[in-house]
Amino acid sequence: MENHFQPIIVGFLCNWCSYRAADLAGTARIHYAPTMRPIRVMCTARVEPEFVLKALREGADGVLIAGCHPGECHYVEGNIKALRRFTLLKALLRQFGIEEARVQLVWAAASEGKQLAEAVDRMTEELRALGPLRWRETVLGEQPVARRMAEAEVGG
Amino acid sequence: MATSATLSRTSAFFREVIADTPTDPHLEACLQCGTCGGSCPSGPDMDHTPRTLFAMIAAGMREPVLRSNTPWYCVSCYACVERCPQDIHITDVMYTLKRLAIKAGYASQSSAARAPGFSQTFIDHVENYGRSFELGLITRYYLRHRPLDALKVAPIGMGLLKRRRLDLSPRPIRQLDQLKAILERAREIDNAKSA
Amino acid sequence: MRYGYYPGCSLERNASAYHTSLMAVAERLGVEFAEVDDWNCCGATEFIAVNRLRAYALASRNLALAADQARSTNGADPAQLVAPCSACFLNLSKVDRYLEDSPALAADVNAALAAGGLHYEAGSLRIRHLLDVIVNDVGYEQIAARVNSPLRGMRIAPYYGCLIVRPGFRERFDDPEYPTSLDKLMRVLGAQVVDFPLKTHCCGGHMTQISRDVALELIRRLLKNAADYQADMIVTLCPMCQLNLDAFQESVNEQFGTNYRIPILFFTQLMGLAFGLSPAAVGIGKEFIDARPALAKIGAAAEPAAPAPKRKPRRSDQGLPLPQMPEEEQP
Amino acid sequence: MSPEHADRTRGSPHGAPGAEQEPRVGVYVCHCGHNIANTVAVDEVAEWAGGQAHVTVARDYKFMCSSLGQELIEQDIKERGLNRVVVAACSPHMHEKTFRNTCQRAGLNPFLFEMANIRELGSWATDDREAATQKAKAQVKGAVERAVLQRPLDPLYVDINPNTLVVGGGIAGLTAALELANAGYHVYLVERDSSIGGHMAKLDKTFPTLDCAACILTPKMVDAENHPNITLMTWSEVLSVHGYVGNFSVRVRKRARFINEELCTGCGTCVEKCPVRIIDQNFEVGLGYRKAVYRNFPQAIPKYPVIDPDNCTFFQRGKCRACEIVCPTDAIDFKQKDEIVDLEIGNIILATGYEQFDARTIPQYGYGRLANVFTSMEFERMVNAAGPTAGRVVLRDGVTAPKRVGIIHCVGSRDKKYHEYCSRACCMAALKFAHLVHERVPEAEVFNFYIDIRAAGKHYEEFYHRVLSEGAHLIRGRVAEVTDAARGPGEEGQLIIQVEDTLIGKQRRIPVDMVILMAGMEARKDARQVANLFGLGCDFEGWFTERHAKLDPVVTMTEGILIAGACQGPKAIPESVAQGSAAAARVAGMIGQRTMKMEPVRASIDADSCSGCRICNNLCPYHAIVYHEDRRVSEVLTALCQGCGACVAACPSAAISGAHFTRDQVMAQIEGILWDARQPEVLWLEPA
Amino acid sequence: MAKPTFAMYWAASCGGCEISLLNIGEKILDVDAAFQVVFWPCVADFKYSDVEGYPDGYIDLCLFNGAIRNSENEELAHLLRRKSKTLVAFGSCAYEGCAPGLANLTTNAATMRTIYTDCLTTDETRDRLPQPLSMVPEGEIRIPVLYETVRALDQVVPVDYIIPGCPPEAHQIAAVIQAVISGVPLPAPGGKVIGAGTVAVCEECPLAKNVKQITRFYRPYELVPEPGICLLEQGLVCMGPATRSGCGALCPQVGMRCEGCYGPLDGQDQGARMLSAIASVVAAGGPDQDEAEQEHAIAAVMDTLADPAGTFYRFSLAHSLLRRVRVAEPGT
Repeated sequence: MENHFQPIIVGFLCNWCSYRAADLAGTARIHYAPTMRPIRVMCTARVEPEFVLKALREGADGVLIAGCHPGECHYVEGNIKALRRFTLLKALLRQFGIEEARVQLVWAAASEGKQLAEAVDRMTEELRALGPLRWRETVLGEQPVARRMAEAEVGG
Repeated sequence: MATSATLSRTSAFFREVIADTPTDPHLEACLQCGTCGGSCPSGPDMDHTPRTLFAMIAAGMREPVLRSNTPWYCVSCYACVERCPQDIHITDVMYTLKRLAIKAGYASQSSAARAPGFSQTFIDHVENYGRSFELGLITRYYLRHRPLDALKVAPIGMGLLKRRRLDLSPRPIRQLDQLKAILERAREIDNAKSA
Repeated sequence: MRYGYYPGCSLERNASAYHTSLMAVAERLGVEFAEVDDWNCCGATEFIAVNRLRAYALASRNLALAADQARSTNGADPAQLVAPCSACFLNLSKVDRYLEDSPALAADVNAALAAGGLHYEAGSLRIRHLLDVIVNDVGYEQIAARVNSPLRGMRIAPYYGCLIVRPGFRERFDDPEYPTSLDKLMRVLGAQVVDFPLKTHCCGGHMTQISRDVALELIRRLLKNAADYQADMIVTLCPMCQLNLDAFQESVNEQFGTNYRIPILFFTQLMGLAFGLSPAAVGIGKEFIDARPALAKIGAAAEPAAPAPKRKPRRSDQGLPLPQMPEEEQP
Repeated sequence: MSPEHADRTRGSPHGAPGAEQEPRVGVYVCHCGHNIANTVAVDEVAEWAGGQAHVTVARDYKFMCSSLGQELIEQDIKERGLNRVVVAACSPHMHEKTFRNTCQRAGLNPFLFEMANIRELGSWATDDREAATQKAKAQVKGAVERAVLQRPLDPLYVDINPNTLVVGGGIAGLTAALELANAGYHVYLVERDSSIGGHMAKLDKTFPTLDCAACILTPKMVDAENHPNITLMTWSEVLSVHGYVGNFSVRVRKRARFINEELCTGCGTCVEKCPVRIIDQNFEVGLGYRKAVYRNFPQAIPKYPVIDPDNCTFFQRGKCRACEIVCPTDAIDFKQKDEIVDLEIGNIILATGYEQFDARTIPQYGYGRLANVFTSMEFERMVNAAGPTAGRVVLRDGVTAPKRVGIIHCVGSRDKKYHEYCSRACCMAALKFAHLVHERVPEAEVFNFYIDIRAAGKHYEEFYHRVLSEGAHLIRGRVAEVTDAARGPGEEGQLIIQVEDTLIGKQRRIPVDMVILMAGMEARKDARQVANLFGLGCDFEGWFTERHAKLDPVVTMTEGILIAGACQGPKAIPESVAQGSAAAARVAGMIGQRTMKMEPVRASIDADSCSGCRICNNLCPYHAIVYHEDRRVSEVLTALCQGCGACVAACPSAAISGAHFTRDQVMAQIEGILWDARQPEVLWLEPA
Repeated sequence: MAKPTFAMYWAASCGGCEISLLNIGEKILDVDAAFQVVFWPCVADFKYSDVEGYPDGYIDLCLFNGAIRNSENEELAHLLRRKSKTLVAFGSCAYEGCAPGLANLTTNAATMRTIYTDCLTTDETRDRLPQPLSMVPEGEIRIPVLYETVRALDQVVPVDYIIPGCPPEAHQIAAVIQAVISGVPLPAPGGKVIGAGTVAVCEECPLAKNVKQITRFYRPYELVPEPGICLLEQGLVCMGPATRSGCGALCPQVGMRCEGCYGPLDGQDQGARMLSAIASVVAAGGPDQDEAEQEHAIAAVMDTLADPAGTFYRFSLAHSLLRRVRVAEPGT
């Protein structure tokens, strides 16, 4: 895969720490890969595993979930609940053949704009190395026999 | 952490030191608190304390730093590293400065001029035999670098010999060729890098 | 228990007493030390000062050999490699750690090792200092059980030197500023241990060769302090410390007009004696400062308690309480 | 046949805005001067947005947040009949409120507004114009798709109980309690120790004015005790906190003092006659002694002593009763039990303070090994006229006055191995110590060893100059070690401070006979448990997290829980007092409103869909979820809910919905932001 | 007036659905009385060509059970869609893939290897993989093409109604049939679930439920559950909370965890919802631990849950968000 493959990451950012970290990164003009498309949630605990699966299926190459550090959650331990779900989700994704680097959970405090930017950069690099996911096309893309035969005839 | 962005703001010499140190020594974090200089067993004998040297590196004072005897007086006791409030890998920086001083040709002119000779003699023996050969090391080092001091050290050498604590001949390792090949390859890799 | 064993150049010759006593003690304790075949010098503190990559390659050859040999003998995982010399211990564990921290360095080192048909995966060995293995794996209880000639009457200054707990490239087994494992070991052997304030200070290292004045002053401080504390001997765990304090003691006396006669022994030698081995079996006699007068005190009537140092306050009604330490332990 | 036909994962019966209203979305893309326009092709984004589904109008504008920009939106809402608004501009933390108000003014429910952050998360984070524009489009598309599914929400109002709980009776807590009490509100002041006063009560003088600490503190303590609006609860601890802003239920344990407060006159005869004498590790920090029945200090408030059952001979061995015999009013009550008190509270101010760094952690400074090494708090007690030495500065032998004193700064502070932060107050305290040594032992020499002197405060620098002029030696260098190992004749019998004098660039060894370690401040060991108890956050060091470090320092992320003083970070007395007052003012303001508006971002459970599986029951940190055994369904108490969504994500049958962050809204946003990456579904619906 | 026409077809499934229809008891006689059976290969001999001969929309009610696993299933799905007025996905296989859908956890090549090559009872000396084309004296025989991805019926053709269950419960089938016969208007067609509840199985489950604190998971053979208490609380991965009711919670009542055969509630991904729910009530990684310890403690509990994909998606994999696993082998 070419190196200039620009992956698309869906980023679920918690309102209190990581979204603010992303704000801070911008305010501090820290440049990082423009690959992360943010979705603000109140807490990482709001992120349903279905959101992650949905994003992967809809064409994202990776999903980043970013929340407050353990012990710093605005909702006491929403981030640990997220971690519990994420841990099990990872095991599931492994069975689905989805590489670990494609779905990541990171902690970034409101002051850690730099760390968040670095996480996006790092993940972008990792996804570049893995190449596109394109779930619908590459995984669900099998054609029915009837259509395959029809195309084969047209093609020669 | 010295990122590429932070580094770009430092002196060229600072960057040279960082680049030649195996892991990030966190040198930019120095608070100039002096814990290193205070903790150093040979601190009183150094012409600059390590702290001073770090300020000089930051200021880009390449020649005075590489001419300093400080790195050569470092006994590698790691007391400063242990106590540094900023986790600076001071001992590793001292090794780097020694290497740069040798490369720059200043080493032999420092007030600790004996040290590089001792290191080189030691290395020669290890490269030739695979292990240190103390009798050879001491005799060659003193005869070549410090003929006048040879007398002072002679009684100790004799004492060691008498107590059968010195070998009269080196004990080379079995696969000396293998070791030499490895070291030669390392030299090539290093040269290719600095080229 | 079986460990890979990296003696290092010193133990071959100038610190042969360390090696001899270690092997004698190991036999009593049922610990097996399998010497790494065809090991080479670790580079001491000299090699790295001249050529970085060659220094790492030099040390790494030992790691590669040790790891291979451990594999072929089906050892523990990760295989344990024991170094009795503090400098060797530090060099080997430092290289292992840096190779793990810096994949670029590891790649270069392995490219060099490949020239000798070797390869080393960082972290595949657990590098231990001998003292760590003795006190933590064998354990004080085991040792106490073997003591049959306790070192009663001996006042010992336990001397750790620099590199054993500093700077802790892998896990630490003792406090870097105020270690106590050797103190405790000596108490287990029945000796009286002085609270040696310079226990982790430097013996001068290679400065004896580079700047004699610097080195002799460093050695003098240690000897003076041990003498101030009325220590009968200094116990060490590093060949360099032993050599400097022992062989240069006479030079110190000359230089400073002092008259120290403090024997410097390896801790394994004292373990051997406490286990009832003969002085010759543990290499006594190789030291410059004859240890026999001091050793003659073993078993002698307990000396009257040394007068408390003047600066320690007398306890009186007026006295203020001393701060409590967490685990104050006395034998 | 819609491509979504086979994809039931997005649909939700409650999702669509309903047939009553076709979505009409207005999209507004802000230039923010050059801030956005320089990197994002703003006009292109707006034009593209205009062609997207549901979008009625799309515009770009120089400054959307300006009054002209806002008017533009209002006008479109009224004239074009918009029922959803999307603004692509800066962070919602910056202007979400602004534009919600804009919508409201134009008669649109503010929750039908959505913001796309294309500045902080877009133009400022890259200079790749093409990528930034593409990302902006995706964010706009996500916002539009989400806005379409948004539903009008009404704000919630809760009543505020006027009673306030203040936890911690140090200077910060005392100040807060008195301010509120003086404003006419009732305060419960809970203190763990047997007396209020905190660390300040241990001090002798305070810098830089050298006021006597007791002279300024004790009147406040007396005020607090006598104030009709303050209920003082010492020797007490908060056990549990339930509820939400304005309506907390707090349970407090009052530990048994074994003294009947009704009868005790505070005469102190029991203390005098108690035969047990132990080292006082608490108030005297190990430098002095106390009895088994004791008061921290003679002016302690309340005046009643406590009996320490761990050391009392009667409790340990069943005999003695000396205190009972001598008490003139029969106030000793060995049978007293702990008491549980339930309080109804509107707001809580935490002022739980700090702990001193344990100097034993740094062995090379010798504390605990070398007798004449003292900690700064030990020295405070020593110079205190009411302390163990009655204010005499002496060595550990209790008689000898030191001739040379070394004061080591930054012990445990400014060090990555211990605490990276500066403890802020120790520089000035160290200078105060230098002054006090000079005052008490005029012939003594004092050496201060510092990295930097931090004297930023009113009259602090002047005090520094004063101490210099008194002849204190200031040596710039962080001390390497303190040792009793003499190297030569000049050092015998002394403590030697080894340091690099960095102004000379030389190593020095300075013999002294007393060393004072300026141990820094650290968060209390149980700070994390306390934070969990009250539902607020701690940073890594254990300091409580404020809502905003600069603009909201005494308010936490949890509504109704405030913090003051050193529990938030190292502080000296003036800052602690200021924070105590500030917290009180915030609480008073809240009480004055009587009710409070709350964001309607709350969870709710559809009772018809709830199967009563009880998965969600223990997920709520605010105990907002209750289970109705009779109906076998769970319910979210809206007022308690803080809107995190943990239960929403956990509900296995999706019976819980999180307002403004509903499942279908987020799913729609995911589809929207991936609009350019979505590949067509391979449909088998028709044979080829 | 002619009786309404009835068809039932059996695609990739076990046949249990056919039996479940017969299991409605004497009501089967009502079916026979009310309908004219025009296609039901399991019961009577009809040829595909018979169906092709019917005019479009000829069949009034077609119960289609089984997933779409091969080209024959696919063709029949299209054919029956064309010929049926009302097409019902009958049973879990047609609805969401069910057990055949678990083939989506692997590849056909691996499946074939397991069945024909690695199987201990197979004659290893001969390669007995099925051949797409065989020549026999009567001519050539083609077998249907096996698809890599098993599909639910509604992923191939539009479906009017769904009757979930593996198999659907007799009383539910009976109720639907009864409704059709008696002319009670059905909800507007469009993939609606009929003949089942709208709440999760727990609603019907009589076991006592409490707050949940799971410290490890058990597979059914590892634990004899405490009677009368919610199985999930005991560490068994009971899918009840994420599964549509209608079955009467038969399994949990006899100590067997619900495996989820009625599929998810409306619009949900059953596996992901259950995963989220169950992970949420794992009691590990408390606030007193540091980050690494928390991660470790949580991972240790999750490790006790064997085969999450197979557990959570036992019935609904083919109809889930991701539908199948991704395999590294190219061309599969």
